[in-house]
Amino acid sequence: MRSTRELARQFMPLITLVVLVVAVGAFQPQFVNPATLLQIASDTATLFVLGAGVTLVIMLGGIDLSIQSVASLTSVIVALLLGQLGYLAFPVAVAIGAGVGLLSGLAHVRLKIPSFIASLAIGGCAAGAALLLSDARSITLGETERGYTAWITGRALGIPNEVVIGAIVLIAGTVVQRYTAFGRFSTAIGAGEPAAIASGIRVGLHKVTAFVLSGAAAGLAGVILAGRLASGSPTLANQLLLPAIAAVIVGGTAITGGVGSIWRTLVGALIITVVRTGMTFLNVDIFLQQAVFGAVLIIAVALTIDRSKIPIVK
Amino acid sequence: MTTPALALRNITKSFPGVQALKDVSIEVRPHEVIGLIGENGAGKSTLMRILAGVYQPDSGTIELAGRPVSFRGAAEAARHGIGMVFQEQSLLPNLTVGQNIYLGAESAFTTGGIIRWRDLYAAARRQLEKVHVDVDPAMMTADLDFATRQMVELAKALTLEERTDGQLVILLDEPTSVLEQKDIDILFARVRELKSRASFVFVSHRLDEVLALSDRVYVMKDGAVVAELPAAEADTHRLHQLMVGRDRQAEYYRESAQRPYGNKVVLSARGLTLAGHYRDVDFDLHEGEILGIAGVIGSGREEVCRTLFGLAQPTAGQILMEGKPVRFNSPSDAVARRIGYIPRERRVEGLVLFLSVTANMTLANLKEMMRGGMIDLRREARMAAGWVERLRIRTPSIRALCLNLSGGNQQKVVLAKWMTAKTRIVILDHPTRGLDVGAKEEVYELVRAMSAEGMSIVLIADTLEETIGLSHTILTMRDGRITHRFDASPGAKPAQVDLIQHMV
Amino acid sequence: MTAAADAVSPQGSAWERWRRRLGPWAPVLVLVLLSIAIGIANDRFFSFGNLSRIADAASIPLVLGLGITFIIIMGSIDLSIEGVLSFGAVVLSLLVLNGVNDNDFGLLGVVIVLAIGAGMGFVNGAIHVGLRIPSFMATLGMWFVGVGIGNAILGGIQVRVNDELIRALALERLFGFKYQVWVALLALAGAFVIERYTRFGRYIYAIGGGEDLADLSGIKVRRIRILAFTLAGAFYGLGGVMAVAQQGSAFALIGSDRLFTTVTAVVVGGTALMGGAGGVLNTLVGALIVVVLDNGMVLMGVSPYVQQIVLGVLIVVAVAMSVDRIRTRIVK
Amino acid sequence: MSDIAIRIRESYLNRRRFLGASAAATGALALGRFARPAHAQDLPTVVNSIRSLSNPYHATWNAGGEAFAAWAGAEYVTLVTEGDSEKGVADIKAMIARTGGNMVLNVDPNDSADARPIVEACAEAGVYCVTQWNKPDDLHPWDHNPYYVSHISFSGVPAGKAMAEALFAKMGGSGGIVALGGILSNVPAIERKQGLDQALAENPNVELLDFQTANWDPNQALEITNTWLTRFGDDIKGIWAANDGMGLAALEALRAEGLAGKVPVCGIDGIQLAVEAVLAGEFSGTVAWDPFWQGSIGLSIGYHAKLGKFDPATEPPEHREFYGTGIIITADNAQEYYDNNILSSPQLDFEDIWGRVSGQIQYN
Repeated sequence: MRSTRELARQFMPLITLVVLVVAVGAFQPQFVNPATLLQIASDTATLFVLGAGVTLVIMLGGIDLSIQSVASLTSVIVALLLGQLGYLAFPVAVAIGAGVGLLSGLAHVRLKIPSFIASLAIGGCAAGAALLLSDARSITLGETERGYTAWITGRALGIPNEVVIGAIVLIAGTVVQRYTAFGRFSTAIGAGEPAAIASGIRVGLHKVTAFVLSGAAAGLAGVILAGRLASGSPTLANQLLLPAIAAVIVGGTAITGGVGSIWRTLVGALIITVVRTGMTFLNVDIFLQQAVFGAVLIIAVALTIDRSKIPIVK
Repeated sequence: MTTPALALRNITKSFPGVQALKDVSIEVRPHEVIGLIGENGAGKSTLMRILAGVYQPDSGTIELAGRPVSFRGAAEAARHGIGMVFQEQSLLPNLTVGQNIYLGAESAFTTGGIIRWRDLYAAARRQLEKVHVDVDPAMMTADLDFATRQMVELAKALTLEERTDGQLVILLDEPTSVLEQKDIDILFARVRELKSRASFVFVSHRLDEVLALSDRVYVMKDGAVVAELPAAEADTHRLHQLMVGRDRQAEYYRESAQRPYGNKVVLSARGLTLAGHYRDVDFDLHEGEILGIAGVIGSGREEVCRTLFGLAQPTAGQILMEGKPVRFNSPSDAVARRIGYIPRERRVEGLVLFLSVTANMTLANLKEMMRGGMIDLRREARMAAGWVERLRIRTPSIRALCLNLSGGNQQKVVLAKWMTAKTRIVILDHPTRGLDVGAKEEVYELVRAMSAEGMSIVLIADTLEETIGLSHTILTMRDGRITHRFDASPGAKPAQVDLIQHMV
Repeated sequence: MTAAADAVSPQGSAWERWRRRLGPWAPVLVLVLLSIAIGIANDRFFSFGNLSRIADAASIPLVLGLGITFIIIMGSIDLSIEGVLSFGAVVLSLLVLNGVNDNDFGLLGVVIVLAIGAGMGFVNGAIHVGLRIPSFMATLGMWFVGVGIGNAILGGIQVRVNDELIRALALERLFGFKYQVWVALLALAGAFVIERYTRFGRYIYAIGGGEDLADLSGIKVRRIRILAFTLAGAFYGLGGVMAVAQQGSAFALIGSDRLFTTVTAVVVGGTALMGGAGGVLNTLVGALIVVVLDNGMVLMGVSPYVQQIVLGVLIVVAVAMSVDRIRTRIVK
Repeated sequence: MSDIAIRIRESYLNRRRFLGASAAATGALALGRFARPAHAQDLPTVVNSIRSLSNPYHATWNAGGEAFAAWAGAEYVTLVTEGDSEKGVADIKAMIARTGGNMVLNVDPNDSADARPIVEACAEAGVYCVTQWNKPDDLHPWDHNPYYVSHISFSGVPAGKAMAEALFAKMGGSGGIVALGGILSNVPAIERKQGLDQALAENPNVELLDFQTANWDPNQALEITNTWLTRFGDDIKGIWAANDGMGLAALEALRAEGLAGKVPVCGIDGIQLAVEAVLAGEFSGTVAWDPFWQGSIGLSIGYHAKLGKFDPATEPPEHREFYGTGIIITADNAQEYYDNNILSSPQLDFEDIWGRVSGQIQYN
């Protein structure tokens, strides 16, 4: 039924990723050895988890700009609570992330504020809260506290645990998207909100759910960051917002909603890490790296985006 | 014979996999109204798009006043005096009426890059006078009703008069589908008046209207013109036969399949009022009943339906289901009570076009497909395949996007959606709008089948004829109030005039 | 209009009509209320000196906002503000009298920077339209590219600008307001004329209201889109000139944190991100709201930790008050 | 554009031994430089990891690194975090993978917490590394002998205090001041603020009218200063800024009110424009860390350990965790510093690795 062209379109992000890896590897063979690739995979974990959450919101046609503040906030919370609560600190942090997502979602749905602004504003609140809680300092995890983070930083059968966590998020996200009513309805809402309303779908509920999940994912990303960097800080996740959104779009998910998936975001996140790391490997002039990164992003999106399913490109 | 204002000679056009037009020749003479009819897929819209410059023919020529021309876009066709009147959606709601009328043609009012709005609005007012519409051109289009928007469309097409030297040809693409009879009459009167200024090509699914307005009629079938005849020599029966290739069924509305409805009241309205729209609406809807509501725009019938589906909240009165008052704050509340809605904006509200046939069918009742909190994709696919077969939905696969389906098949998917949801009450809001005769008949058949299965239906139809033909009971509304209740049992159907006197 | 769209139908009740008429004035109301509240808390707020400073502080967000307003009206977004501004500022600093080289292009330098801004905007538009990439992504790329090249040129140094003409923007006054305020007002007037009185201005609303319909009316949608991005780029270039004037020097990060402030200003002003509604006057009000908020918090001595939280909450409140909910039912 | 770029670069080159950046300046395709064979295979690649090249401070740091690499004849690589801790750590790991561990790292971690994963990755791969400025208090070089060679910092407390005192002196010892802080989670920002607080405690005649954080961002600093001018008006007798960038922005806000030179400002970092402002009498002072030294000697310490010139494990603690020497610049010595360190390149002896040790780092 499916033509080769459609298949190619479907797997374009993956093809782009492979081509990039091979291209870098051709000049720097060390790049393609398993240790390096595993390293890249584990370095992608945080970005992917953040991106996975925001994918759910973007699928609905919204956007969540609060994720980096949420991740910073939860890293602070983990750092503060780990000593007292032990492992319980992790679910608490994720739950607080979800709570911030809930606020963004409610501001967006209840007050009818565009998600761009609602999440930006609530993200500002989260950032402020992180500053207050941490007294604006980074909080280092002590020896005992670091013991609790082994599930993030350790290895299982030679595979970094971050990769395992990423895989679990991928599977969970894919299941949510493919096999749950929420996943189906968010696609429907993103692709045709009026029809979704007229089919009796509780659009507001699903939008809020998406923000809650995105907040929880950002919370988890903050936890992973706290583990990897052995600290919590109100600025820990700064600069991760744009790469995370870029990962979603580079993966081929439409910013207008309705088309996309979690695995695409994984591929997008990997593309971003490969491009960044690849530039280091290829010794691209440091002054130009940012410019090259921007240009490569544009090219990657041009290749990966599935235009047949997007009526008007805005 | 005079030189035709517009002539298409031996036009062919194909798209990948389809030959849309085969050797089509059509002439539009000056001051003439041409009717163009055909089922969906017969090639009418392709032909219209070629005329409007949106498509270019593969072969054949277009002649304007005897000179061959080719259009590379809508703007170029417009410069040659070909204007198009679409359904109401082609006006931009966020612009003013005047801005819409001269959209894309502001250069006449531009000095040094600056638009002289005063002049433009004055000119727009003159255009509106041509169609006898008395609205302020500075009004927001969103604030106009559909009938007025349609007239504005016509006024917009007429601006070409001032921009071209030659004959004006105006394409009317189903302009009546959103209009009430009263407004259709006005539109037709204007068109007749304007024949002195322009020629018209009129596309419609309503054969009686085509006959009423046109001088000559072209009938298309399968991408070719199968007949050309003066309107005076044709009747709807004949046209239908030419179009479909067979006789119109005597029983167009399947009246013999109309069974008496049950005694059980499934839904009632008591003193239902929505301030500014309707008040004191009372009725009972019985099991298996088809309840038609007739009324002109502003009668409040649309809002009643919207209220029943939770899209608007009444300011007073009650909706009762099984004797208990219910309140619908949103469509989801209504759906939870097994009420379904088939909207007039099928492509916007009925379907998610960029979603597959399967996903659309289960949109209103995904719960049914869940097993252990997960969607049972195989079960869902089986169910979808079942509906595709039962409703004879023509689709390449159940995974195909609804975007690629024809209007009739899309409507069947919408119907399947509500049948999957085991809906007890369906609100049909112009269910056959934009459908061709064949598709309409299929829809009528489905409506009968739903009724026979005990589903209750509230119907707002495109035409009075349709309302009368389908309904068990007809309510007429005027100025927000129910004015009369007609029984419409087979053989004892009220006449159109009976209804109209209670509507206006 | 779809059925869900006119949940309140065109006719509507008297109350709805009243609300609709009031709707466009909601941002102004927010601004007035906010000013009164701050004015009560601190009597210096309404001093001429402070009003003049608010005008100063609003001038760059306003000029940037004017540019992006055109884009947002089309329903697109432009994230390249910081990239274009930084690059423009860097180039300007090297063209006019400066502390690093011997150039002295003066006003010509400004013209060149505006042209560069327009050029970068053109590239944004061309990539967006030509490759059919969402504007979000095309301009995100340009953001990185602009800042990156600015960085590459300067290599991290900060260039002092000695050109008196440029510096006068931030140092000289006319009727009590700095030149840059007047420049911003001129830009506003220009943008207003473009929006209200030119075909281009009409067409961006048409595109925002319904791109396919605009296309059917013979509007060259692609060309208009590219033109809009080009124009926006020129405004960002002007923003770059003003930023250099203010800072007296250029550095690669001169654009930082300006994007989100600008978009917030535009939205708070009542221009819908969905496109088709709003305008440059809204952006003026929005820019003032955002600046007054910042100004008020420092005037009242709100703790820096708490400022972000207060700002977030107030923005939510301000937008909630100014969003015209009657016309916008689907909010993304 | 490329012409301009070359000109600016050349004018800069005259003062600093900038190397190798011309490829970027000429706009040559960046990829043209990849896969450059290490001309001395056995020599370790020397790597500087810093926040960004968009500020003068780190750009000079980078110049120092280039100068050292040229001296040693080793391949030189710069990594930037762009404020993203994850990117910083990931890039370092990628470099370790690329060089197979044959490298020396001199890093200014984006956040103090980043130091731990960086050091652990280095120790695991046998990379000799030096950290500067930021690290957790409970992480020490001797925890990872011999690879974690040293940690260098500059105490922000005396610098912040000295600047405050220079400011107060210029104000005449009394009056109100306002203060601009850096990103509050940064150690330098906190320490410099502590220094200010100490100076205030010792000078009861000076009143801190308000403290705001401008996150090291000149744009924010400018707007905040403008609003202060409304709020406090003539009560502001001086402005203390936690770095030069913010201080220069505050100075521009003053200039717009005709107050430049009348209300003194101070900064920290010793960038060129700030030193010039000191010369012009508009700044009361700044502190130079000599990032050129940081960028070169930091590498040199690791490099010499790598070559086995000394054994880190046997070095005394004051060589493992030490404060470097900051140069306090006021009107008295500004001209001298300007002539020696800005108009001409500082001549450094790259083998004198302990020459500027000014005591072991103290934790409180």
